[in-house]
Amino acid sequence: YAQAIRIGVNEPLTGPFAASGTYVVNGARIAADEINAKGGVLGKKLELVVEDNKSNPTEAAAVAEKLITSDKTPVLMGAWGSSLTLAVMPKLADYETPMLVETSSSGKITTSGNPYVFRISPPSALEAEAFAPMVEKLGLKKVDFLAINNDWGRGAAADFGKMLKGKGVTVGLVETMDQGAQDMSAQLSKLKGSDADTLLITAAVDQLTLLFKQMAALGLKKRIITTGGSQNPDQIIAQAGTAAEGTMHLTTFLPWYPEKTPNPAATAYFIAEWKKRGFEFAGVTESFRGYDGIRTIAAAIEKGGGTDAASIRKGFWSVDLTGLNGPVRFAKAGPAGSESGQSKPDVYLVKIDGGKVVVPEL
Amino acid sequence: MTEFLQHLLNTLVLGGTYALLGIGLTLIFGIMNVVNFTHGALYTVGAYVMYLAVTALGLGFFAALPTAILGGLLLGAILDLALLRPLRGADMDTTMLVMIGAGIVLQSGTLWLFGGVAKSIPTPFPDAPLQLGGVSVSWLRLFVLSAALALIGLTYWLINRTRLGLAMRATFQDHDTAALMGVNVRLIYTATFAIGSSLAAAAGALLGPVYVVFPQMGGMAELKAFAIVILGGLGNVTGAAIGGFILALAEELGAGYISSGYRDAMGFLIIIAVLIFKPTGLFAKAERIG
Amino acid sequence: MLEIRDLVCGYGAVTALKGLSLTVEAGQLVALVGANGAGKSTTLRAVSGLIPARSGSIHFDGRDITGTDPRKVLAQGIAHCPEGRRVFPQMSVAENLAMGAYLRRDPAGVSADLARIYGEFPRLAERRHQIAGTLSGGEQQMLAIGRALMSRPRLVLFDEPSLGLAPNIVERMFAVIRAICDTGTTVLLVEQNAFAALELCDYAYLLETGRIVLAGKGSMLIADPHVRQAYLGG
Amino acid sequence: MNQHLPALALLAALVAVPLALGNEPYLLNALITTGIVTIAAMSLNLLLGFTGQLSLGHIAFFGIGAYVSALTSLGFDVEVFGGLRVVHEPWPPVVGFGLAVLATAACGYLVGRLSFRVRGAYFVIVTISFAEVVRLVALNWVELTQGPLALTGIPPFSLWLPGLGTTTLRTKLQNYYLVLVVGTLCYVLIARLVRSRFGRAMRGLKENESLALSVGINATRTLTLAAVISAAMAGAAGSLYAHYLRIIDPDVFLFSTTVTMVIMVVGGGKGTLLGPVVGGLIFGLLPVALRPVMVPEAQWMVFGLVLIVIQFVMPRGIVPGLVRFATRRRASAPASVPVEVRP
Amino acid sequence: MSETGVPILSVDHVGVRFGGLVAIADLHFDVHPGEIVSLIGPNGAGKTTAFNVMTGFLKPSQGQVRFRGTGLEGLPPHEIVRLGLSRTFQRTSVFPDDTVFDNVMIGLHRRGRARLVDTLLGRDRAGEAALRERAQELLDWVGLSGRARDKAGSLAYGEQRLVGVALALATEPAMLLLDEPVSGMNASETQVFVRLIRSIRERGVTILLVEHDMPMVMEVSDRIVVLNYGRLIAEGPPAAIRSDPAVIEAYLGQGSAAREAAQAVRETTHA
Ligand SMILES: Nc1ncnc2c1ncn2[C@@H]1O[C@H](COP(=O)(O)OP(=O)(O)OP(=O)(O)O)[C@@H](O)[C@H]1O
Ligand SMILES: Nc1ncnc2c1ncn2[C@@H]1O[C@H](COP(=O)(O)OP(=O)(O)OP(=O)(O)O)[C@@H](O)[C@H]1O
Ligand SMILES: [Mg+2]
Ligand SMILES: [Mg+2]
Repeated sequence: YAQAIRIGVNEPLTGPFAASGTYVVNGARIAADEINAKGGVLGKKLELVVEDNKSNPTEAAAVAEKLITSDKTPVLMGAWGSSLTLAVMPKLADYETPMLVETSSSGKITTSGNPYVFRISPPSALEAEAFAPMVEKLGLKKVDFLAINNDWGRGAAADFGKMLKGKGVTVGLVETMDQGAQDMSAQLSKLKGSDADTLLITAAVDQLTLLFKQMAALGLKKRIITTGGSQNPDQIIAQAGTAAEGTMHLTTFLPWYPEKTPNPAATAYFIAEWKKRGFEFAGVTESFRGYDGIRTIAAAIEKGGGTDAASIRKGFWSVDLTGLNGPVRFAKAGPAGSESGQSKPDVYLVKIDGGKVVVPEL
Repeated sequence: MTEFLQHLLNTLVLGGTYALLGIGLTLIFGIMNVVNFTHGALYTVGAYVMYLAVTALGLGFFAALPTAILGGLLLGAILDLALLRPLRGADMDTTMLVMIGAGIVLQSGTLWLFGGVAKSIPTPFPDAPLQLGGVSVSWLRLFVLSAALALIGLTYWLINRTRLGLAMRATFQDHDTAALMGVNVRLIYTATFAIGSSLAAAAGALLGPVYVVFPQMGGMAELKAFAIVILGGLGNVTGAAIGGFILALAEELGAGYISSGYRDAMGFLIIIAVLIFKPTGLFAKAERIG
Repeated sequence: MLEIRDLVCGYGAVTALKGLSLTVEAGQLVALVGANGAGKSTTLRAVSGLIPARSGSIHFDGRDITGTDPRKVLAQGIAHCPEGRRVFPQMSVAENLAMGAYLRRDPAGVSADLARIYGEFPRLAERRHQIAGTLSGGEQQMLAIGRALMSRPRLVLFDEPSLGLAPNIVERMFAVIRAICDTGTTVLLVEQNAFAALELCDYAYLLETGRIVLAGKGSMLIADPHVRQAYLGG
Repeated sequence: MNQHLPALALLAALVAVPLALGNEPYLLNALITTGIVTIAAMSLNLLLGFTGQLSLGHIAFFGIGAYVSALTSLGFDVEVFGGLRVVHEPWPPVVGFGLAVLATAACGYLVGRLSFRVRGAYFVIVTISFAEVVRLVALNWVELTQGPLALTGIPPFSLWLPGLGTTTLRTKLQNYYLVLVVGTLCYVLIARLVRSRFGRAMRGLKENESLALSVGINATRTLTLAAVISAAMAGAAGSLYAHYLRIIDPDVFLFSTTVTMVIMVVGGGKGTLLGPVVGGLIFGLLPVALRPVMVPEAQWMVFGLVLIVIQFVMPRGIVPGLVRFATRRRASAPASVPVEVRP
Repeated sequence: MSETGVPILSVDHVGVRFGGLVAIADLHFDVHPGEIVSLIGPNGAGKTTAFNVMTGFLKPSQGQVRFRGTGLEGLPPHEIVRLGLSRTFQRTSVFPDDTVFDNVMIGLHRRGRARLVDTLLGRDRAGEAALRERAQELLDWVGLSGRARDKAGSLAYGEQRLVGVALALATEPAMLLLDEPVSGMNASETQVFVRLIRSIRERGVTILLVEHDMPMVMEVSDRIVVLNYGRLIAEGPPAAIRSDPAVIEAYLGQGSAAREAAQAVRETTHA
C-alpha cells in the first residue's frame, strides 16, 4: 500500500462519558480491521487516529484541531455527546473537513447549517416519529417525562411531547435530573403521586439502573418506556435485576436477535468479533455506532474516489449501505445551501421479560 | 400528604449518607486543615473495594463492609505518610494542591483498572421495599441509614470522649504545644487522616450498593461533602451530621415542590442563605479579638 | 541535673544561640535573664526538643537528650510552659489541663493535682468550662502555668510566666514557683521581671546575644552594675 | 526596571512564539485556550494570592462573561417574570466584551459584599455555591441560554484598527495576539494594583485582619474591590473564550476548570505576579505535551504526579522556587529565611 | 489633673456580656485631651474588652462611647481610626510575612490619598515616595530602623510590640490605646518605652494605657482608673490609687498574699 488513509476519531475516553466513548472506539476498530483485512479502501489501509476529548467541549474542539491540522486526517468521526459535537463543528467549517456523527442526538447539529456534518444516529425528533405508530397500540393516555438535564434528555422530552400531544395523549410532569445525579428519590416520589399511566425516561444506562432500583424501593409501578437507544438492556438486567422487569426500551439495534436486524450477516460478524476481543456483550448497543460509523466513512471514501476532505465530503452524499440498524443514506437537513446529512435508522421497541430482552407483539 | 411523608423519609435516608460523607471530611478539612481533594477519590475507592470484596473475593456483604473501611484506613495512612508527612508545616495551599494531584491520580487509576462502565454490587436485602402506610423504603437504605448513624456516633465519641480525640484536637490547634504535652504528633496526624479516609471509604462502601459504582462517583459527593462540613462548622462532627440532613431536606423538597432542575441549586442556595445570616456556619466556634 | 554545653541553635539564617553553656542543679531554682531577642526562649525550646541543636549537647540526669523529640523529653520529666501562653484555644479550661496530664496514667494523682491547681488559681476553677481562647490574657497565662504543672515534672521550664498577670497574681505565682521548687521540682525560669526573678532564684545566668555573659547568685547579679544598668532600670 | 525584566523577557518570548512556530494551528490553538485560562488564573491570583481568599467558584465569573458576551452578540428574546418580554437585537462582539466586563464586575461586587461577611473556608463555599447556582441557571433557563443545547454560532471578534479599518479576527494568529494583548493589560493592571496602597491593604488583611482594621483599612471595601477587579478580568477571559470557541454550553461552568486555575496559581506561585502566568503556561500546555506519548488515563495520572512533585520540590510554587534557586546561586548564603509564624 | 473641659473620650455606662458572663458591668469614666490615663485591674476585669468596645471590635450590650463628641455606636473599626482613635493589641500583633518597613507602609494606609484610577494608570509616584519617607521617620522614632528589612514575624517578642506601636502611630491618632505595651520587656527596656510614651504625648496624643507593670504605671500616669469584675472600683492620681485599700485587696496585693499561697502549696503537696 502507498499510504494509509487516516481517520480522526474524537471520543470521550476519560471523564463522565468514558465508558461509552471507549465502546464506540472499540466498535470502530473492529470495522477498520475488517475493512483492512479485505484490502482497505481505494487500495489503501485505514488508520484510526484516536484522541480523547475528556468529555469536555473545549477539549473536543482542540482535539479536532489537532486531528485535522497536525495529524492531517481528511475526515473525522465523533464526538459522542451533542455538546462535544457542537463544539467541534466550527472547526469543521474552518478547515472544510467532514465529520461523521455517530451518537449525538441534538436537533441543532443538523439544522444549524453546517455542511460538513453527516449523522447516522437519529435525532430525537426522528425517534419520536418512529415511535408514533406504537402509541395507540400501547394505549397511552397520559405520559410523564423524566429526562437527564442535558441536550439529549431535554431534546427527547420536547420532541416526544410534541409528537404525543399531536396524537391526543396528555403530557403530565416533565422532571429532570442532573447528569451525575445518583439519587432521584425526590423526582420519583413526585412522579409516583401523578396519575399518568406511563413514564417516558431519557437517561444513560447507569442512571436507568439507578432509577429502576429506586422505583422498586419506592413502590412506583407504571409502564416505563426509555428512549435514546443507548440504554443497553443487558447491563440493566445484570445490574437492576428484577427491578427492570417489564420495562420497555426504544433501541436502534437488536443484537439479541441478529436475524431480525436489517443486515443479519454483518450483525453476526460484528457480535462474534466483539466477543472474540473479550469485550462485554452489553457494550454492543453502543459500540455498533462506531462500527457503522467507520464503515460509512469507508463507503464515503470509496464513493468520493479520493482521500482528500472535499472528495470524501462529496462521497458521503452517495453512500448507500445497510448498516447494523438499517440503511445508511444521507438526506439533506437544515437551511438550504448549507445542508447537513442525516440518515434515518430503524427504531425498535424491546421489553425486558423474565430477565430476557424480547420484542413484544403489539 | 403521603407524597410529603415520602419526601421526609427520603430526606432521612439521603441525609444519613450525606452526614457520613461530611463527618469524614470534617476530620481532615475541619480539624487537620487539609483541603482534602482526595475525599471523593477515597469514597470511590471504598466503593470499588466493596465491589471487589463482594464479587471477586466472594466475601459476604457484611464482611466486605469492614474490609472496605480497612482499605480506606490503609490508603489514608499511606497517603499521609507518603504525601503529607514530608510537607508538615507547609501551608494549606501546598497540601491542597498535592491532594488535588493525588485525587487525579487515584481517579484515573480507578478508571484505568476498572474501566468506565458502572458496576453494581449485589446485596442480601430483599428487593421489595418496606411499606409503611403509603410510603415505602428499601431495606438496604434502612441498613445504610443505621450504619451511617452508628458511624457518626462512633466518631463523635472518638473525638469528644477519648484520649485520642483530645490529643487530636490539641494537635491541630497547636502542634508544638501538643508535642510539649507529650502527644506523639506524627502519629496523630497519620491516625486522623487515616480515620477520616476510612469514613470516606465507608460512605462509598455503603452507598456503592445503593447506587452504582463508577470512577467519577466521587466528584459531586466531594463537593457536597465540603458544603456539609462548612454548613455544620469546621471540625464539628455533630454539625456535619446535622448539615447533612439539612442539605438533604433542601434538595428533596426543592426537587419535589419547586423544580427538579434546580435540585442541587436548592442545597447551595441554603448554604448561601445560612452563611449570610450566620457567617460562621450553623455551629460557630468561640473566638475573641485582642 | 540539666547541663547544656556549647549549644548552637538558630532559625534559618539566624543563629540565635552561639555556644551557650549552663547548668541547673537538682532542686534549684535557676533564673535566666536577658534582653529581648537574647535567645532565652530559644534555649528553652532547644531543651524541650522543639528545635534541633546545630551543635553542642544537652544532658538531663546524665543522659544525652540533644535532639530528642518533645514527647520523650517530657516523658523524662521536663515540662515546658511556653512563651505567649499557647493554650489550646478551642478547648475548655478543663481539657487544657487534661492535656497537661496527657502522659500520666494515675487518675487519682491527676485529680489531686487538678484540685491543687484550681485551689491555686480560683479563676480557673470558676471558668473550667469556658473555651480557653476566650479567656483574658492573664487567665490564659494562669492556665498555661497550671497545665505545665499537671505533668508533675521533675524539671519545669517557665518562659516569662508573669507576662500579663496582675501584680497580686504575679506575687502569688512567684510564690507558687518557689514553693514548687521547695517541694523538690527543679525550675528553670526565664523572666523579664528580672528583679523579682533574681531575688527569687538560687542561681542566675545572664544571656546576651546568644551567649552567657554572667552567672552567679541572684543577689550577686542584682548588685552587678552592668545588670542594674541594662536590666533593672538603673 | 530590573524587577520587570523577567516579565518583559517572557512577553518578548510570547510575542515571538508564533513566528517561531510558523503556522501550526493546533499549537496556536492550545496556546490561545491556555492563554485565556491563564488570564482567568491571574484574576484568581488577585484574590487568592493577594487577599488570601480562595474563590473556588471563579469559573462563575468566567462563564457569566462568556454568556453575556455571547448573548449580546447573538441577541435573545425571553419572557421574564410577569409576562414581560425582553427582546435584544445582536450587537457587535466588542460591545459584548465590554458588557461582559461590566456584568461580571457587578457580580463580583455582589459576591464580594455577600461573602466578605465570611472569610476563609466559608468564602470558599459561598463561591462554590454561587458557581453551582449560576451553572444550574444556565442549564435550566433554556429560553435564554438554550440550556444544555448550547449557544452556537457566536461571531468572532471584529476590531477596528487605525489604518486597517475593521477586521474580523478569524485566524489563529489574530486571536493569539488579541489574547496576548488582553493578558498583558491585565498583568500590568494587577502589578500596579498590588504595589499600591490598595495592594498593601489587601496584604494587611490577609496577614492579620484585626490589626489591619485597627490601622484604618476598610476590609469590606478593599476585599470587594479586589473581588470586582478579579471578577471583571475573569469575565473578560470568558468573553474571549466565547468568541474564540464560538459555542458555549453550561459546561463552561465546570468545577474542574476552577481547579485547573487553582493549580496554575498555586503551582506557579500564588501572590507573585508571574506565578499564574508561568503556572498557566506549564499546566495548560502539559496535557498537550502528554497527549501524543501515552494513553489518556496515564496522561491524567502523570499530570497529577507532576503536580505533586512540583509541590515537593518548590512548595511555594515554581516562580518563588526559581527565584530562590537563582539567589542562592548568586550568593552562597541562603537568602530568605523560612519563618514559622504562629498566631 | 485637668478634670475640667471637654473630655476627648467618654465611656458612658457601658456594659458587655458574653452569653451569661458579664465582662463589663457598668463602666463610666472620661479621658481629657493630653492626659495619660491608665486603666488597671485584675486579670479578666474587662480592660481589653473595654478597648474592644472603644475601637468598634465589639458592640456593647448597653451604654455608649463618645470620642471627640461623636458617638461611636455602630461604627466599624476603620471608621473609628479615621476619627483619630487608634490602638495596639494585647497579644503581639504584626503583619508577619511582611518586612517591618512594609508593616509600617500598610499602617500608613489612611495617609495615602491615591485614587484607584491613578493607581491603575501609574500616576502615583510622588505620593508613594512621601509615604516611604514617613515610614522611615516612624521607625526611627520607635527605634526599629535597624530591623526595617527583617520580616516582622521573625522579630523577638519585645520588638514586635514596638512594631505594633509604630503601626498605631502611623494612623496619626489623637488618642492612643495601648494594651499592655511593656509586657515582655525588662525594666530597662520599659524605661526606654516610657520615654517613647512621653514623646508621643508631647506631640499632643492622648494616651489610655492598660498595663500590669505597676512601677511603670505609677510613673507615667496622670490618672488611674481601676476596674474589677467589670466595675469601676477606684479612680484618681497614682498616689491615691497606690494606697487605696480596695485596690490593694483586689489587685496590687501585699507580701503576705504570696507567703500564704506558698504555704498552701506546701500543705497540699505534702498531704
Ligand atoms: N521563628 C523564628 N524565626 C526566625 N528567627 C527567630 C524566630 N524566633 C526567634 N528568632 C530570633 O532569634 C533570636 C532569639 O529569639 P528568642 O525568642 O530566643 O529571644 P528571647 O530572649 O526569648 O526574647 P524575648 O524576651 O523577646 O522573648 C531573636 O533575634 C529572634 O529574632
Ligand atoms: N469572646 C468572649 N467570650 C467569652 N468570654 C469572654 C470573651 N472575651 C472576654 N471574655 C471574658 O470576659 C472577661 C474580661 O476579659 P478581658 O479580656 O477584657 O480582661 P482583661 O481585663 O483584659 O484581663 P487581662 O488583664 O488578663 O488581659 C474575662 O473573664 C474573659 O474570660
Ligand atoms: Mg522569649
Ligand atoms: Mg487584657
